[in-house]
Amino acid sequence: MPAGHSNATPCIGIIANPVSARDIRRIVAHAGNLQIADRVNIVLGVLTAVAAMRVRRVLMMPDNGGIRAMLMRSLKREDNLHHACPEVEFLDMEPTSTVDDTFLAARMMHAAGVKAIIVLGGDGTHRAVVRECAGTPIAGLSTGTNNAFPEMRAPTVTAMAVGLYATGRLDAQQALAPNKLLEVSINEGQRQDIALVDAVISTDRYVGARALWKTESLAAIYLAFADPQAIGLSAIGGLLHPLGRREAGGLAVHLSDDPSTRKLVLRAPIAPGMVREVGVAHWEPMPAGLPFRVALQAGVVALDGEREMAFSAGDRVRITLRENAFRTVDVARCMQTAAREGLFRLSSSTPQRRPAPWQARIPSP
Amino acid sequence: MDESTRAVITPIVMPKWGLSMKEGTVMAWLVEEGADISVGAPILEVETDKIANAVEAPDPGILRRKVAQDGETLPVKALLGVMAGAGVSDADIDAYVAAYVTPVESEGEEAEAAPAYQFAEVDGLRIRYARRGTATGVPVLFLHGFGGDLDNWLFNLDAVSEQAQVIALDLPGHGQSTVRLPGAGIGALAGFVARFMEVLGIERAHLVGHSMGAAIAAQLALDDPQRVASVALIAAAGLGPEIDAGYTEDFVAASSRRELKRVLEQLFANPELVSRQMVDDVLKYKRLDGVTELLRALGRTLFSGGQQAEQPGLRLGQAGKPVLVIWGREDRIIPAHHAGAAPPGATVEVLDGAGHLVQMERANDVNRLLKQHVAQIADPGIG
Amino acid sequence: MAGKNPFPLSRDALLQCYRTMRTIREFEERLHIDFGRGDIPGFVHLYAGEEAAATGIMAHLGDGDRIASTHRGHGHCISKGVDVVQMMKEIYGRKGGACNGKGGSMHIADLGKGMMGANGIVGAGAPLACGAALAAKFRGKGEVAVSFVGDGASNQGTFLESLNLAAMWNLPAIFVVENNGYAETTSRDYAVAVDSYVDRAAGFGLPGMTVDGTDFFAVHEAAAEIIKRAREGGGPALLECKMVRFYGHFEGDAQTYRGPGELEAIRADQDCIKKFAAAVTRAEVLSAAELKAVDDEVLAVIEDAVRQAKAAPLPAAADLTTDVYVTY
Amino acid sequence: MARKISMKQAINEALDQEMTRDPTVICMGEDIVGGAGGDGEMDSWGGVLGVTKGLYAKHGDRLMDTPLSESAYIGAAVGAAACGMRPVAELMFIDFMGVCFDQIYNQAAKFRYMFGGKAETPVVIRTMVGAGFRAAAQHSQMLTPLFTHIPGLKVVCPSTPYDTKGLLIQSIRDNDPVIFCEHKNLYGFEGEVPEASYAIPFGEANVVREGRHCSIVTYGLMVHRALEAAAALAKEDVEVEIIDLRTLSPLDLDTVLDSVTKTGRLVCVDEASPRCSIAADISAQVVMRAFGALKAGIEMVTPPHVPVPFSPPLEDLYIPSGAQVADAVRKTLREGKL
Repeated sequence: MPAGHSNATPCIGIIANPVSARDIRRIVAHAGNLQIADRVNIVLGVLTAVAAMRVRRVLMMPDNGGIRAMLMRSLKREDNLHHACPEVEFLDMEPTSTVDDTFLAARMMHAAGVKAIIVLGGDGTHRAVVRECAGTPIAGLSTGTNNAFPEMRAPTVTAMAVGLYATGRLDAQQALAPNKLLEVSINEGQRQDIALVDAVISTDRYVGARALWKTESLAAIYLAFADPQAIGLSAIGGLLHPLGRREAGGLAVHLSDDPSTRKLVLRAPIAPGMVREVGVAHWEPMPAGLPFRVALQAGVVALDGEREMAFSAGDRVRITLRENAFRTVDVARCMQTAAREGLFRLSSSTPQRRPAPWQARIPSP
Repeated sequence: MDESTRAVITPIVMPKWGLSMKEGTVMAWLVEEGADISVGAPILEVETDKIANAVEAPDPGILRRKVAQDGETLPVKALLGVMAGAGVSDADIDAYVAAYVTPVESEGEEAEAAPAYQFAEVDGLRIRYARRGTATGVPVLFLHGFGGDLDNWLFNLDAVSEQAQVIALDLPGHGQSTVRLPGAGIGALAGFVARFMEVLGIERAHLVGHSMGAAIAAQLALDDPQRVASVALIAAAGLGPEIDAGYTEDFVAASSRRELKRVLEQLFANPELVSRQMVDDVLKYKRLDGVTELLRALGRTLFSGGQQAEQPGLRLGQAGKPVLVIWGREDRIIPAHHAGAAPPGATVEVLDGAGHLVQMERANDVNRLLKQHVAQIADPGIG
Repeated sequence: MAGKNPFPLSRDALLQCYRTMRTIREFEERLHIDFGRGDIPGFVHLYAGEEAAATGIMAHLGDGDRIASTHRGHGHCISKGVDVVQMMKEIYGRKGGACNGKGGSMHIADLGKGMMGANGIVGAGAPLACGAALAAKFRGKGEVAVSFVGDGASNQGTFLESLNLAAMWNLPAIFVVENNGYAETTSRDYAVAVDSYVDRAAGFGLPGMTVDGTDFFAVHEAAAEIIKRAREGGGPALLECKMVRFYGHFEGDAQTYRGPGELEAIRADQDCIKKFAAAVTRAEVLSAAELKAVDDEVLAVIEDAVRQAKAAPLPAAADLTTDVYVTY
Repeated sequence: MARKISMKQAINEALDQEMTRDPTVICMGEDIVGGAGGDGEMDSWGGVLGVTKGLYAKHGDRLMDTPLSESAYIGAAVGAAACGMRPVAELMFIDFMGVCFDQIYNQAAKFRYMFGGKAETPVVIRTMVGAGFRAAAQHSQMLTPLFTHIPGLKVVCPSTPYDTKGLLIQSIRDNDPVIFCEHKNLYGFEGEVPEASYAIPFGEANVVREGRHCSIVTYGLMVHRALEAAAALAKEDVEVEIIDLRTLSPLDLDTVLDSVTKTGRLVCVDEASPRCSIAADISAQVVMRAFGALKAGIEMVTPPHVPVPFSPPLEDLYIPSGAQVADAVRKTLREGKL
């Protein structure tokens, strides 16, 4: 954990997943590719914005996917150009290029007491952060394949909102919003995990390339919320029975290809550029705290679009909706409040000094 | 009046042997200045890129002056020497030599001259042939041998065309004709020649065949007598069993200039006559797609194991045609003693110092014999 | 048991893939030892640690599908079906080796098996694979060509030009970037301006994806889709396999450039064979005993290969000048 | 005799006949179709000098325009050759080998040997060579020695339309990689060429002219310079023998040695730079194998050891002339023992 830091110098974390939007849906569908250079640009934009909000220190997750390497080169240039930038410190960890990197980074950032974590990724990345960050508020930037959870918004604006909260100019009441999630437990907590948007039961029964796109293998979908504008498996719920992320309860949708048991066939965008028909047997609300038993004997639970937990005959799989499970920075509300309170106005008598450039300290490899 | 006193000066010029000949090299004078020379006597050796041959005296007279030196290469019609009667003064000779200008072959002349070669479509095959001479009467049709082409008659066509119209063709699969056979065997080739004559509108012809071509001629005379006025067989196949299979097989197999030169040398009594150009020309033909396979097949059918499969010449008597048989005594491909099997009444000439390609090696003699042969036949076809 | 099998491969197929991975591992581990002993001349670049990539991809290829390999080619050879005895003989420079001792470790090829050769020139295989794909396109039998390159090779013009050519001609070509983190000894962080191979493909309009190259099942499923797409005329694509290299760039490389504990960590946590074994035993598709039996069998095979290689005759002087031309 | 066509037509005819004969023959190169993908005529160029004009109409997609990306498409041709095709790749100018040489000398040339005789790579790389086109230093070189130096490659450089057709057909049918060098200043040169297909075997030099005083060994455009020299020398009663090597690898040394043994004098004429050139190689071979036959020192006629200049007067000086060749012959006659 980085030394010499205190609350006097507000610090935020950035977890940028280099391999989000890199999965097999590029091959089987028409999912786009957000280039590393663009991700680094987003991070640079975020750094500039939080610097403007007086955030002096940023902890970053190191990666072997190209973001760290390119960002370090870019920060040297920023420094040469005397652009305002916070001190960027990479967490002292050896990247494994797996989701474990995100888990570990989230834990370390929590331990380091960052005020908030800005996450670059899709639903899967956000899930991984939330699972390990022990309640540290997060702000999402959608750079994934499915981005039902992170809202589409200019990263600079998100970063400014985070900056306002991190530097204490907005308090938790004003800045943060509670969120729902789904808790997945196999054999009474023997194996446990969460999903922020959807927990999908597939007959696939193995993890493989993780992403889920074969509708014929879908058995059931459990949703924390269901946005009709979303892409991904949550769209099935969103187009069947919309449910807002701030509304109470969740939604369970049971699927079936069997004409005798299915009630209707729904057309939904289950991946970018992939609109499929799925047979729906029935659906029901999920009251908070009430465990739902998964009927399927053996298969895999996909969390926020990625196959994660394989289970077989004898395993007892339960899914429970939790409310007020974690907090996100409510960017829209932050910016409105800050604007109303004139937080962005500078008095003409005291012109703002350009902050001195900070050296980006680079851990020697 | 005495020839020698007549003030006639006869130039000896570089001959034109075949249309492609542009120049020749004087190899050696065969007579000395002052020698008295009779008509047709060889005067000097000239080599072209195709072959060496002797220049013969066009008129009788005394060789008064050697103008060209040994080893000199000169254009066609260049002055090589001067013949004249004794009465002509050296001054006149000097003046004549000084005044002599080699006539250049103008483009015009070439254009006027009949095209060197023509092509005819016969039974779906494109056949190259040459036609020379304007004489009326029964024409002479030349049939080359195995692996040969109409250029085998290079030194004969022009000469014989003074006597009668001459036609020479590239047999199917030979020369520049389509690389396909009308069928295996002499009979099929003879039948094809008959069709060729039909297409060209030749009712009757004197057939002159060399080697395999001779067998074809004999076969045609037997199969289709009314098409044939007479038959001349040169180093003929079909008059006996033996043939040097080594030659036919090596000829087919040879792929490099080296190999082929050695093979072609067997065709001559004097192997030095095989020039680079001759070898290259044959190579160019042999390299055409399909030729090697075709010749191998034809060779196997006709001459496998050193045996001639067909000997139509032995039955030629039945055809009752005038027959001329010419052979080179040193023929290494088909032994000259086969000449003995010529049908009764045939004229038989075995020439010394000549091999299988006798019509090249002893062109002048062969031409003379052919002209006599054709001339002496009172052809019922006319008048 | 079949009903229990959650994987998209039969028990036998799984067992075969395990056998292949173990054969590669054992082959390389053995070379590591024998090279240390000085038994082996020249360079050897070991594939140990990367087995899942070659095996997961090659599982979808037949002899009619061609691959162009790299200097680190042993794994590709074995998984493409090249005989290990011939390979071992070749590496020992013996007659009867895959290349009669004329190629060595860096040039093992078996065109009959669709193995177009390991390659000593980094990045040179990509254009060759384009050619193989072009030939496949003309043959029209749905064959594909796979080009393997390392993260280092992805900086070569040949690789980038090949991406363009393959995209332009819509060739059934698949580019596999085996990203083991090091271009020889230089970290990709240093050597690659934008350390994403998917991005390079995107620059030419090719779809690309990244998988955990240490996860056999991830590679296998990804390769299935990419190869199927190419066979059906969907054109070229890029597959980046994030993987780990258990040994140095070549044998004799002290690997001082690695971080402390790096090797121990990857051997402990990112051993693709351990992961595979754990998955298939946990699912109770294959038993530990069955796997052990394969291990023993493989040990014997490699032992025998080494024995045969050492016993094989060295090339004769006359062999020096043969095999330069078909005809000359 | 046979009809006369230009060397350019001979190449076109050879490609056409081989593509018709063998469906595995494909052609690729920059602009060999010309206009591919544009709105204009599909076959608008047929190669930068129109050599492949008209082939697209007959053979369609077996004639492929490539991006300006030599490494990729030359490599692709090599790869396709190793997989059962007979590709003819056009490297527009031999000078461009610099950007794709690896695929030629490390891949194509070595497959057979590296793979223990188990590979065949029947690829043909057609490429323009030679100076005299005012194309300057990077489009005018005669780099034949560089390729001849590489074991595994065959190198062809014809001087007549007849040889061009026969040698190109042989190159396509040959099972080894062939570098087929076309002298851009001979494209318009006409000669008699049979319409039928034919192949001229490699490794057989052509005795263009027989002579007894001095042997001139050369290839490509220089054959014609040698002929100029021969004509001039004939007027001086000097008969030179001219040997056109036709293929530089394999090399027909026997024909060279036979000739030198006959004439006792040798002039090697090469359009390539003098150092480590074909001329230098032939000279060395003759000294090693026929020293006794030499009546005089060997002469070499080559350009100076400089890049090809642009300015016409300079380029004209650069290219060996008939006069230089004749002088070299006279020198061997002057200096030699008779």
